[in-house]
Amino acid sequence: MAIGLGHYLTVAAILFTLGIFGIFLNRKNVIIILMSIELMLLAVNINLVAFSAFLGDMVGQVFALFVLTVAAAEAAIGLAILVVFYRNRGSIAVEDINSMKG
Amino acid sequence: METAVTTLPAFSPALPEMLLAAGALLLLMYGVFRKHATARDTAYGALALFAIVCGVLIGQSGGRVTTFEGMFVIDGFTKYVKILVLLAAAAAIVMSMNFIEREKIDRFEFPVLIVLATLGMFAMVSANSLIALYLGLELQSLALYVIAAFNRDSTRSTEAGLKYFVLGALSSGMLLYGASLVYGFTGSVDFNVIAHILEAGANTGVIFGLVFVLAGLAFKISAVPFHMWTPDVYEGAPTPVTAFFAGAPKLAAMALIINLLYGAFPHLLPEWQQIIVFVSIASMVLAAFAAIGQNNIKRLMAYSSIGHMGYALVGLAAGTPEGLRGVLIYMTIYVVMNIGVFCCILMMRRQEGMVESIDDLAGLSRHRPLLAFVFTMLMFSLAGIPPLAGFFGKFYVFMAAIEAELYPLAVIGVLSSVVGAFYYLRIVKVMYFDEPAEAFEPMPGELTAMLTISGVFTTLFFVYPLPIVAGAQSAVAALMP
Amino acid sequence: MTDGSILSLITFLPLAGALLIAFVRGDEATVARNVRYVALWTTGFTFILSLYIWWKFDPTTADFQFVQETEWLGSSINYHVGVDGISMLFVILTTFLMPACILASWESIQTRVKEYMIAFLVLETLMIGVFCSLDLVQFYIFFEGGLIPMYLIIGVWGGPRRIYASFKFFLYTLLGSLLMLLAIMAMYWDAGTTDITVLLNHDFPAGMQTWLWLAFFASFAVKMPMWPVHTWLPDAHVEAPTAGSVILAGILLKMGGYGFLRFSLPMFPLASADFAPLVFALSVIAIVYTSLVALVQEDMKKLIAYSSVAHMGFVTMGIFAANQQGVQGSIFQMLSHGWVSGALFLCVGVIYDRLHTREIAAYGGLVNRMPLYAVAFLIFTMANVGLPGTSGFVGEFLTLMGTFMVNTWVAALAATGVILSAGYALYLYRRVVFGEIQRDVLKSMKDLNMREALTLAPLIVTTLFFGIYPAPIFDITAVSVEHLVANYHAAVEAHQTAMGGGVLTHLAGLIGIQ
Amino acid sequence: MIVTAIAFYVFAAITVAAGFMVIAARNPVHSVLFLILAFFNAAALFVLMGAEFLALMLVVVYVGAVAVLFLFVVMMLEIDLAEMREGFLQYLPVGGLIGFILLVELVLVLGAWTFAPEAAGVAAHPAPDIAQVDNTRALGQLLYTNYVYLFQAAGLVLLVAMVGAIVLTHRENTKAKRQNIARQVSRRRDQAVEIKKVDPGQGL
Amino acid sequence: MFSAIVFLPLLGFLTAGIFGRWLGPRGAQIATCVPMVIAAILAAFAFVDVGLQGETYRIQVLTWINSGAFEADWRLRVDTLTAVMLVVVTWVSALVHIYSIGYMSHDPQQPRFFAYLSLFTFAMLMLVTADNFVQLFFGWEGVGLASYLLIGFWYKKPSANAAAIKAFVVNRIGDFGLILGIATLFFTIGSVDFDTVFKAIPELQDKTFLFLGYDVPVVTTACLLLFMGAMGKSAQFLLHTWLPDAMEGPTPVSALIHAATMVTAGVFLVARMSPVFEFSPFALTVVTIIGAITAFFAATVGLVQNDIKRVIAYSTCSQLGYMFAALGVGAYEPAVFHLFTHAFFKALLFLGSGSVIHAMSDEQDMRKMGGLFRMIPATWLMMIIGTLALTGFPFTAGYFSKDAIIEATFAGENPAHMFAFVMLVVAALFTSFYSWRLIFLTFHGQSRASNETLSHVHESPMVMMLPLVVLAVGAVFAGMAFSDLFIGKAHEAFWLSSIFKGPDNHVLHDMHHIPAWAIWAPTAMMVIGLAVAVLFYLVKPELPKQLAREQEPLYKFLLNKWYVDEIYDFLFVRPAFWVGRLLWKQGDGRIIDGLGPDGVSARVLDVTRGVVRLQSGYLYHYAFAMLLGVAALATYFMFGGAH
Repeated sequence: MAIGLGHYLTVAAILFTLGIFGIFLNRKNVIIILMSIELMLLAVNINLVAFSAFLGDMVGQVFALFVLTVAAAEAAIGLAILVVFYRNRGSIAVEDINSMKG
Repeated sequence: METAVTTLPAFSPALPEMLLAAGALLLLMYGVFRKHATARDTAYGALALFAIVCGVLIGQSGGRVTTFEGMFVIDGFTKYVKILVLLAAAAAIVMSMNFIEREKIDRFEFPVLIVLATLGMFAMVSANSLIALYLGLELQSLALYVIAAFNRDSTRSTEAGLKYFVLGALSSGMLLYGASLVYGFTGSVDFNVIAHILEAGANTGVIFGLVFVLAGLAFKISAVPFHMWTPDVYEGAPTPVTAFFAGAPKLAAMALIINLLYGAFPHLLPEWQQIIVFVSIASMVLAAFAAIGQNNIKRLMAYSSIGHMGYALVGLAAGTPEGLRGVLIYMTIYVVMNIGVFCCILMMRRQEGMVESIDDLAGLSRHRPLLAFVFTMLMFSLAGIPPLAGFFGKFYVFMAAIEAELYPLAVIGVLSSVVGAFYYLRIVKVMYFDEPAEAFEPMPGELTAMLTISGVFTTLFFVYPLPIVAGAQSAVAALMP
Repeated sequence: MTDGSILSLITFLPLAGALLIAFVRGDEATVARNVRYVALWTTGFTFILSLYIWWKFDPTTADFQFVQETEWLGSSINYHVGVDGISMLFVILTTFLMPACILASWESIQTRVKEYMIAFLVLETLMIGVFCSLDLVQFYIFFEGGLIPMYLIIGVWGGPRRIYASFKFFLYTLLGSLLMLLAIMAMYWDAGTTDITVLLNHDFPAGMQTWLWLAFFASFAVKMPMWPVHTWLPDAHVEAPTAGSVILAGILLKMGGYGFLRFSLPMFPLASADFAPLVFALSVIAIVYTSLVALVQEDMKKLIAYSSVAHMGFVTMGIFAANQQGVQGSIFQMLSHGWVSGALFLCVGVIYDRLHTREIAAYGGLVNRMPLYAVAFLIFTMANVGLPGTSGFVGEFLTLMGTFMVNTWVAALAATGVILSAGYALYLYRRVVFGEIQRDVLKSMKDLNMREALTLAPLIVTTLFFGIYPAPIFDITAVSVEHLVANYHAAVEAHQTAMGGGVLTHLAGLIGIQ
Repeated sequence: MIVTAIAFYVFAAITVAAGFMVIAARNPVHSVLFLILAFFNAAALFVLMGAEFLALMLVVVYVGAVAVLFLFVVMMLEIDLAEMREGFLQYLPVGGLIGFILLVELVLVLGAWTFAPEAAGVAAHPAPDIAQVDNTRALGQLLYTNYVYLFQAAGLVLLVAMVGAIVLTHRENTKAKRQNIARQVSRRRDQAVEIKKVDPGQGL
Repeated sequence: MFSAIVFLPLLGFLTAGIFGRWLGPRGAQIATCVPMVIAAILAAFAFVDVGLQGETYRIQVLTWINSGAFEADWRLRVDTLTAVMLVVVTWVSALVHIYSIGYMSHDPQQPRFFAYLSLFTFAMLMLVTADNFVQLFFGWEGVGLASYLLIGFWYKKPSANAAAIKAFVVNRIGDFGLILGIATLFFTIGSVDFDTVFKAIPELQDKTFLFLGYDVPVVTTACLLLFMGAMGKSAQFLLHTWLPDAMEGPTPVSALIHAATMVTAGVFLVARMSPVFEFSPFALTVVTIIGAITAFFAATVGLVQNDIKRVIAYSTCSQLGYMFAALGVGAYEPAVFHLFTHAFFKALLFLGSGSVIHAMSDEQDMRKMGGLFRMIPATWLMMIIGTLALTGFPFTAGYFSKDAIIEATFAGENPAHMFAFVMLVVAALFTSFYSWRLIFLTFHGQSRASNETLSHVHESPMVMMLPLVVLAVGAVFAGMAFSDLFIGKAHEAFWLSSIFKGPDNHVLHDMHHIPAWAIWAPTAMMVIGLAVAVLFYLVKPELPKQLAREQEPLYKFLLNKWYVDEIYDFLFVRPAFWVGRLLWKQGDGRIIDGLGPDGVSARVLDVTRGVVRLQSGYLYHYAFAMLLGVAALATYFMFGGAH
């Protein structure tokens, strides 16, 4: 039983879905959301690397590398915003991020 | 194979971008190393930088040039959009100058971040590969996340930043996932190669990829159903930031969508046309209805911008050169009107601070007849009433839709614009028909100047519309010969 | 036809006046006074200037005259103006009514005089533009642009329910015209141009005509207004200031009729023929229905507004009778209704200025204190009723004649409007003017002052003059209408031969008897 | 081959399970730890696919920096752990259904992946033979030459992240004690000392 | 000359109307009466010129409505028929003008009154000189306007205002028919010019056209529609209701408009249209029937009325019925003749009654009069003369004309002629009765007026009596003097082509050859009527009351004018208001606005509320929306979206 591209892609798809779940099923904590985003990006990376491997093309890996970079930057910004929000609001519960609506 | 033989890529097409990057770094340096650098200092620097870049842009020939292994492209279209982006970004900086001083968030980084975001937008506009697309987008987005939360001592501002960030990250996740699918199913990230490969037809994988990519991009232009962040972020972010959000990034994202669809997926037009039509209708309709319920003018403008993106997409949906021309004209007019409107919103300041409720405009026509007049013209223009500029935007996109025989889209479009006219009218009503409320503070000179320019453009566009029409026409010619 | 730019001059002269007004400075009273005079002079001068085109007009040709064309939007959408026998008189009507409007607002408007006059002058430019435009897009812009000043006029200087009325007016008309805009675009793609002179000779495919016709109908029917999309009119009229009502009834409503004549009939003859029964039905309903409604109104302006709807019913009916009498009658009816209903609103305005109510029950016995007013009001009431000798008769009668040739049912039912109009108009007159003075406030009412008399006098003269000697108007419209009618029938018949009869046989058969 | 397969299934299973626990764990600290676990296993999967450098990066950058950052923030913000995870299941049916549908669709579509014949030979930069050029070198060669534009862009992204993080969180700390040498030096006795006369038995 | 006749009154109207407030009452009187008298004198010359010399004139004045085939000019047409009308109109009008100087002497608004009178005269002259249908319609409506203004002259009286509106609106109902009639002729012939139409009619005799979905003969339809107009103007049964109410106007007005001239316009119209009606026996039959019914109906109502003017008004109505009956049997000349004589004696009666009212300080109820003949003998005499003429006392004017009509109906050949004969004879009986009843109640017996009123009773001034005398002369001698000309041997030479008669129409000849009993029947009726009146009101004054009690339903029925007004009120007026209100509140308000603008905007707001609620502010909802969007699009493309 050879491990084909499909396997990797399936893993990535599951991770991606989990990431999305993490964003909208999560009721309490924004950090979990940030982590879910990381999961999604991880899924993307698995995808890219898998395609890269099976296409025999380096571009996918380059792409994945940039995704990693950006994901790190994103995490930094995200956490920074989270921190300032926490300073103002005293909470990072998702339920509490609703001072604006309508 | 030890030494990879590569020739140095041509850098000159990217001169504006390099200038922007260098300029941003310089400004940053200036701010860091000079004690008590104010935002006004760097703002002037940024404006000067924009002027230079704009000059360079104008100097560039309109011909299509690609460089960096085809990842970066310039042509008449990118030139047109970039100039507009610069304009919108410059306007945002001008608007911010007085504001951030008064709101006590005077940090020199603000203009620098706008410059960096602008750089991101330039990269988006010129992107010709999925990776370039993604990096440009992220460069822009990260800067925007930060400036949304720029008023870090305000709950609303930080909440706006947080929401924008979380959803933005989700959307770029989707976009990336789509990009990975496109890459996997076509074997390339280069738009031209993708287009070439798809000539033979596409399987569902590519279409899925396209759906995800478009979802991610639709988020950036806040098209329904990826619009949910818009009202909250617009409301929460500092007003000049909102003004910036409503203009330049939309423009860049729209250009990116156009680039992507016409660069990489021209052969999937029947497929993406359906997506665009759906998104366009949803945007127009939802915005029209939701805006009626608003009482915060920034929120209202958020829905307004959602609607306007819907209308602009009508032109895109047509899938014809006329449609693209319509989109460009629409976006141009939209950006200028938007500048004017946000100037008006910025002058809603009383002794105790900024006010944002529509009711605060009551009887404006008594205190400040000229201002009220311009505001009114802008509102009618946004509603698309002739002979104001906004009408021509709608005119060109609907014209294209009719040509493409998208009659239901056009009819729904005009119906929703009637509903939409209601909330613009309501603002006019408050200004003219209601009993005067307390007067506003006097207006800073630079805002007056910008408002005047925007007002004159909006009101008198009909007198000599040819330059813009012709400009858009030639820009489109670069994309769809 | 060397007078190339005269139409542009007339069109944009009021705009220049508006600009001038914008720069008037000083304390409030001085500004108000100066602004009034500037507006009056501007409109007056525009009127005199517009007489020049009447004087120079060549009535022997159906071609457009005083034509001017300049590039504008590109893609063969140009700035193109010109008038023919159908549109010329509407230009004159507009310029003619404007000074009266300014005069009528002389004292009744005391707040924001400057803005008011600017709005009116801008409106005048837009209205004249509508009638001069020879390009569809340009036409649309003028047509629709009028909404803005009118919205403000109703909303800022209107009555207590002005907000409701102004919104209703705006959105209603906007909805109709946007559909027309789509049709204009479709026409552009079919014909490759929006030049009206070209489109008049362009044959649109029969199937397409149906849709185009419906879209245009949506716009014009609302504007006219035809039953059942008329309900904005009473509201708008009631709330608008006097001069606003005058313009609304006098000119804005005519745009619908003008549109039918300029576009629907000549450009979509087949669809027009197909839909004529629909128009007839709506017209007849409008005449009977709104006349009955007018009968029970308690507000003077509302009553006149409803009567306007009824009169417009005659117009639409006449237009779609598509024969010389019907069309010429319609044009005449529109013109006549322009000054008659305008004058009626002025009459209401006169007493509204004194008592600040439009409720009929608040008046009564005015003739005791205001004999001159009673006479003027009587003349216009009678013109409204369609008494021969007043201009109101000529159009109404001709449209009935024209329609009778096409459909006797329609003509017969419409003729009941003759009875009903007498009913509501005289009933109104009786309640307002006749009787004893019951209320003390009425005892101190003053008769028309010099300004009011001066406002109404030209209208009285016009009403009577064209009632007795309408030839000048018929001379001008004759050739153009002949041309229009001939083309229309040619197109319908050609189609009929091609299709071998069908739906239209019946209609054409009726015309054939003639 | 079977070893690869086993390795794949083990790593893949742990990745997915860890991923699930990230969003399902009650304690956010646990979530972060599960995230780290997921990263490790993903890195292993990368290795399986021959992307060694990326695997390394994942461990170094993600586990070493990002995840720790998360952990740091989680600890710093002292989130009340008691009231986590209420109402989690409330929206699960609808949300789960939609997510599941999407997942199924994705899997179906991805499962149908074929090597598009047109795609053959379009690879812009074919992966070199691992025997001659190792993965890291191959990437490096590309990154600093052909992809210099992207590399610079990525640099700017990081710059923005840095500026942004500083702008948002950095504060002039007014409570922090700092030396002012000039002031210290010029300090005189009368500024520092106040002499009070204290009566015996009275106290101050 | 003819232009002068027509336009002199207009001049008077304009002078008095525009400059009235400066001229004052005396000035206005002069400004209107002088042109009127001149016009009257000129009309006499015209009568000689046209009527006796046989000239016919058509005088172009101005172009009017000119649209394609539709050509209607202002043009005066003067032939014998017109000339007769000119005389009637100008003379009666002049006399009424003069009479009014006295009658209206206490009224503060004299300029207005005289202006209206002149306006009316002008319009009436335009009507009778019309050369095409449209001008006819102008005059037709013009007299309607003048009538409206004059009925409502005392605008402070609500009843006067109501009557004025009623007159106008009911007339408009007739005009509705008239317009359609004109339209029918224009439709089929393509012209509204009299001569053209008349020439074309013979060829249309058997033509039909589609009218209201039915295939109907052209000529009959046109005739019936035109006749509808005539019915309105001439107050024929069903459209008569306005005439009695019109008595709210000043009495000279009643004399001029509602007795002598305007109401006869219908008769004139049918006579003028004789070239058309002659080709439609059916229409003529209808005319006969309506005329006969009106004559009978109005007479019955006249029997019991108590208002002096109303009695005369019903009498007018009834006499108009006579005229139509005659027209219907093709006896146009007797009809016009009766019109001519009737103008004199009915104007006389009205002006006489005006004199009475004047004397009685504006009291009109006969029950409050009585025994006046001693106090105002001259008026009494005039009234007697008028009554004699009306009842057809031998050798008075009415005797010639009215009896000629009754004879003509007997001799006529249409299916309804005997019906008409019977009705008219009965009506003659009634006429005699109510006329004498009027005289007796007013002038004889015990006075029932208050002493205060009686103390003011006085004979009218000369300026009022003079016209009465002139009219009395006419009432006595007009019949004798003109009967030969109008209906006698000279009639063909007199009328020439102004009245057209078909080849089978011998009625004027035949009427001289009817049985003697038929000839004497009306006279006998007159005598019986007189006798009964004498019995009821002079000999046994309690008898009428007793009879009224015994026949209460019938009495009430007649007193309430057959309840026609009430029926109309119930059938038309109230429903019109009711429907109007319904359409306004329910139709416009609830349905059109409710489903249209208001309903839509309410729905829009509902939707808005929903949409706004979607924007919950929660991140997970926003994310969910995005997911939903992607999932939906993906699913769409998964299943057939891609073609």
